[in-house]
Amino acid sequence: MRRSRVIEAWTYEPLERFVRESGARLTLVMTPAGQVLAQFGFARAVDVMAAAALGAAVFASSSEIARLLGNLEFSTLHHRGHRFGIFLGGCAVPRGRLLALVIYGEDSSVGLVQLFFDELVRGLQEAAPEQERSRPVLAADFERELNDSLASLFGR
Amino acid sequence: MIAPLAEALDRMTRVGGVWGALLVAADDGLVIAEAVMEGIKPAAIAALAASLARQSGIASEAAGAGTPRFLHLQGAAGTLAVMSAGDGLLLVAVGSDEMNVGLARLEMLRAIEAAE
Amino acid sequence: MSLVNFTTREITCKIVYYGPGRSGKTASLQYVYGRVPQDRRGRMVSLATETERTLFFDFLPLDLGSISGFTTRFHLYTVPGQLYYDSTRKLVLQGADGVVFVADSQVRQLDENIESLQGLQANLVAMGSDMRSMPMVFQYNKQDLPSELILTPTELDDALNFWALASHSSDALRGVGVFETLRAISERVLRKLSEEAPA
Amino acid sequence: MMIDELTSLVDEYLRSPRSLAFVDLAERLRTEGRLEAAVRVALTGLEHYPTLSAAYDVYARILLDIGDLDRAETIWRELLERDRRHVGALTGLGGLYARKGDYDSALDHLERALSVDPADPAVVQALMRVRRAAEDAEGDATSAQASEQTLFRGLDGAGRGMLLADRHGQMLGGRLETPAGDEVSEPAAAHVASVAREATRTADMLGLGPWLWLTIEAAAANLHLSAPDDQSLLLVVRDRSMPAGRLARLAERAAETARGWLGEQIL
Repeated sequence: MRRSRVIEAWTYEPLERFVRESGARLTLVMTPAGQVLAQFGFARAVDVMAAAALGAAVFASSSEIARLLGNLEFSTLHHRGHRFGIFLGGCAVPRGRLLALVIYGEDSSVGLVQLFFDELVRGLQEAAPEQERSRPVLAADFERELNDSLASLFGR
Repeated sequence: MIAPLAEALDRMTRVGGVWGALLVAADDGLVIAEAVMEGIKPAAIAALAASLARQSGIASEAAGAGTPRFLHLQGAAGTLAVMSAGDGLLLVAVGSDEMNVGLARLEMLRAIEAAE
Repeated sequence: MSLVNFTTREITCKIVYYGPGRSGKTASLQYVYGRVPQDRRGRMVSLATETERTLFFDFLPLDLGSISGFTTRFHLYTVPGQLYYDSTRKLVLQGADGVVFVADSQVRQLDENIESLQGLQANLVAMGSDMRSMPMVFQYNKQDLPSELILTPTELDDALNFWALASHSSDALRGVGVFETLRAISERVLRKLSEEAPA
Repeated sequence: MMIDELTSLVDEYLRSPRSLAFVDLAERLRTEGRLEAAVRVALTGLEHYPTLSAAYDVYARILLDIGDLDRAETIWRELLERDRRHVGALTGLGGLYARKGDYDSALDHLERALSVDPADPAVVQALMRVRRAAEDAEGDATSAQASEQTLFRGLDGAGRGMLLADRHGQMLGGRLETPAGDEVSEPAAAHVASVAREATRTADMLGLGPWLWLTIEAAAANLHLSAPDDQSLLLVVRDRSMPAGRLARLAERAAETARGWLGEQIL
């Protein structure tokens, strides 16, 4: 079973070291809108896209509460369950803000996750590319492919 | 910090060779209270001491020795002492390789009795 | 903001179904969830109250396959309709690449539609966007009800559609018009991507 | 290596030449001895991923097989400058120095690789090969075979309170019984490897220097864990009647005995 799926290659090394040292079960790196950049660990433990969307939502709503309190922002959020703990942390890179959702079990702790999370943030910041040069994305005649794709989705 | 706890940590830091004393939540590996010298990182001590205590506990049970009460990790240039204070708490002392572990251990026992 | 990766050639876009309470936003996603093959979508996440009212959002990830050589994914979200939830609506709207405004065609709901549309405009402005720059389409839902209870699409266009946006009639429970609306908003989102690169 | 595994890698690579599959493909081609193809795949991949350590690691391994030891050494040295715990680079340099006959440097790098990831079978195999080669080179392949039972003879607690394990949690010698007389050698050996790893990391990160030993005072007994050498772990367990200081002294003598016994074993 592949232990990692990396959409952006520069995240691989800092993420691999973090999971090894912290003993986390799964770590997702994503945009504040919940789009996954990289995942490392036992992905079968959770539906990754749903977890990313929910993690981003938790971080968004707690940041909103922080704003209401006049507090700049919570840097990390932690929720300890019976068997698993969830840890959410922000990380600023040249392209903007990223979030990490860490799921850890009984063989780790929030202390270990926090200890090595600071190192992960440094690693991601060092590895992150500058803002990607803007380039046109799709061919002008993309509509045909879009229609075909949607039609097949809906079995039409 | 409630007085007896602060006092107990302060007394631990007076033991020869001690760089810092902490009260740590064992499950979470988080600092509850600390008295450490400049340059000593309490968060790292708490996380690693708690993890070492957990692993040692598993090994001790596996060896039929039961639940650990006190750990003494000796390094070539430093020492870590960890005592279970009950209720998921750990008392931790970190110091040089010259640390008087016997005395640190006594101060920890005194701190636990004072808290009871 | 669309996540475009030129290295692995993947695009992920966020589309938000917005509108007053009970207008058919969640029903539209549930129809899509029911029609799309399992390997082309993720699990549908619904953060709802006990009475099945959307509390925070519904979330449905769709895999559209390869478009112009880019593996394209859409994340569909709905917002809670009740006025009370404006702060959570704002959060869900963050990072949206396109909006479907699901209006309730019933005559007695016109004020709620207008109020919700004004809320959307305010939230978009607060995000540094607006109705002209955000790809958006209207979905006039519940057109299956008796004609005396509902406004016609033309009447709804007059009351709501000040920007001459595309609008589609729908009956979300039976899925009528849902596919066409999703196709319309997908086209607008991707056209915006093909005209100018990501911000 | 199964042919379909290679074809599926080639398919993935051809379908999207920019995907990370090139690292595995280059390594597979190397192990197949198809070094020219391996070099091409590695260099093309490095154009897309100019900073990916895994790609440089496999490229260096290809250069080693080609015989270009100097360039391989340079690449692995640069990887270690960026990450001194890079297992691939440490293992690669181990093989390289062994090939040059410099067994001390080879063992040093392989042992550092093992300290980073004691669970890596490739590193353990490499260590065994190099150690045997070193012994042959010295020409003293005596094959005294001391039996495990005599390992700690004469020491207090021998036969039930002293255990020798490797860094992977597997038994090397000795025996451990609970106060009630149940043998627990295997489980204890398994867990002390994790404790040793945590002790190493804790000592390293808290600036305590290399860890020397760990004593655990537990409800029913005192335990003393130490490392007779960098490949093995010694656990000495005595009931609470033996004070910690005496336990430490006993463990020191047991460690000496263990070192002698290990030296005689042909691993």
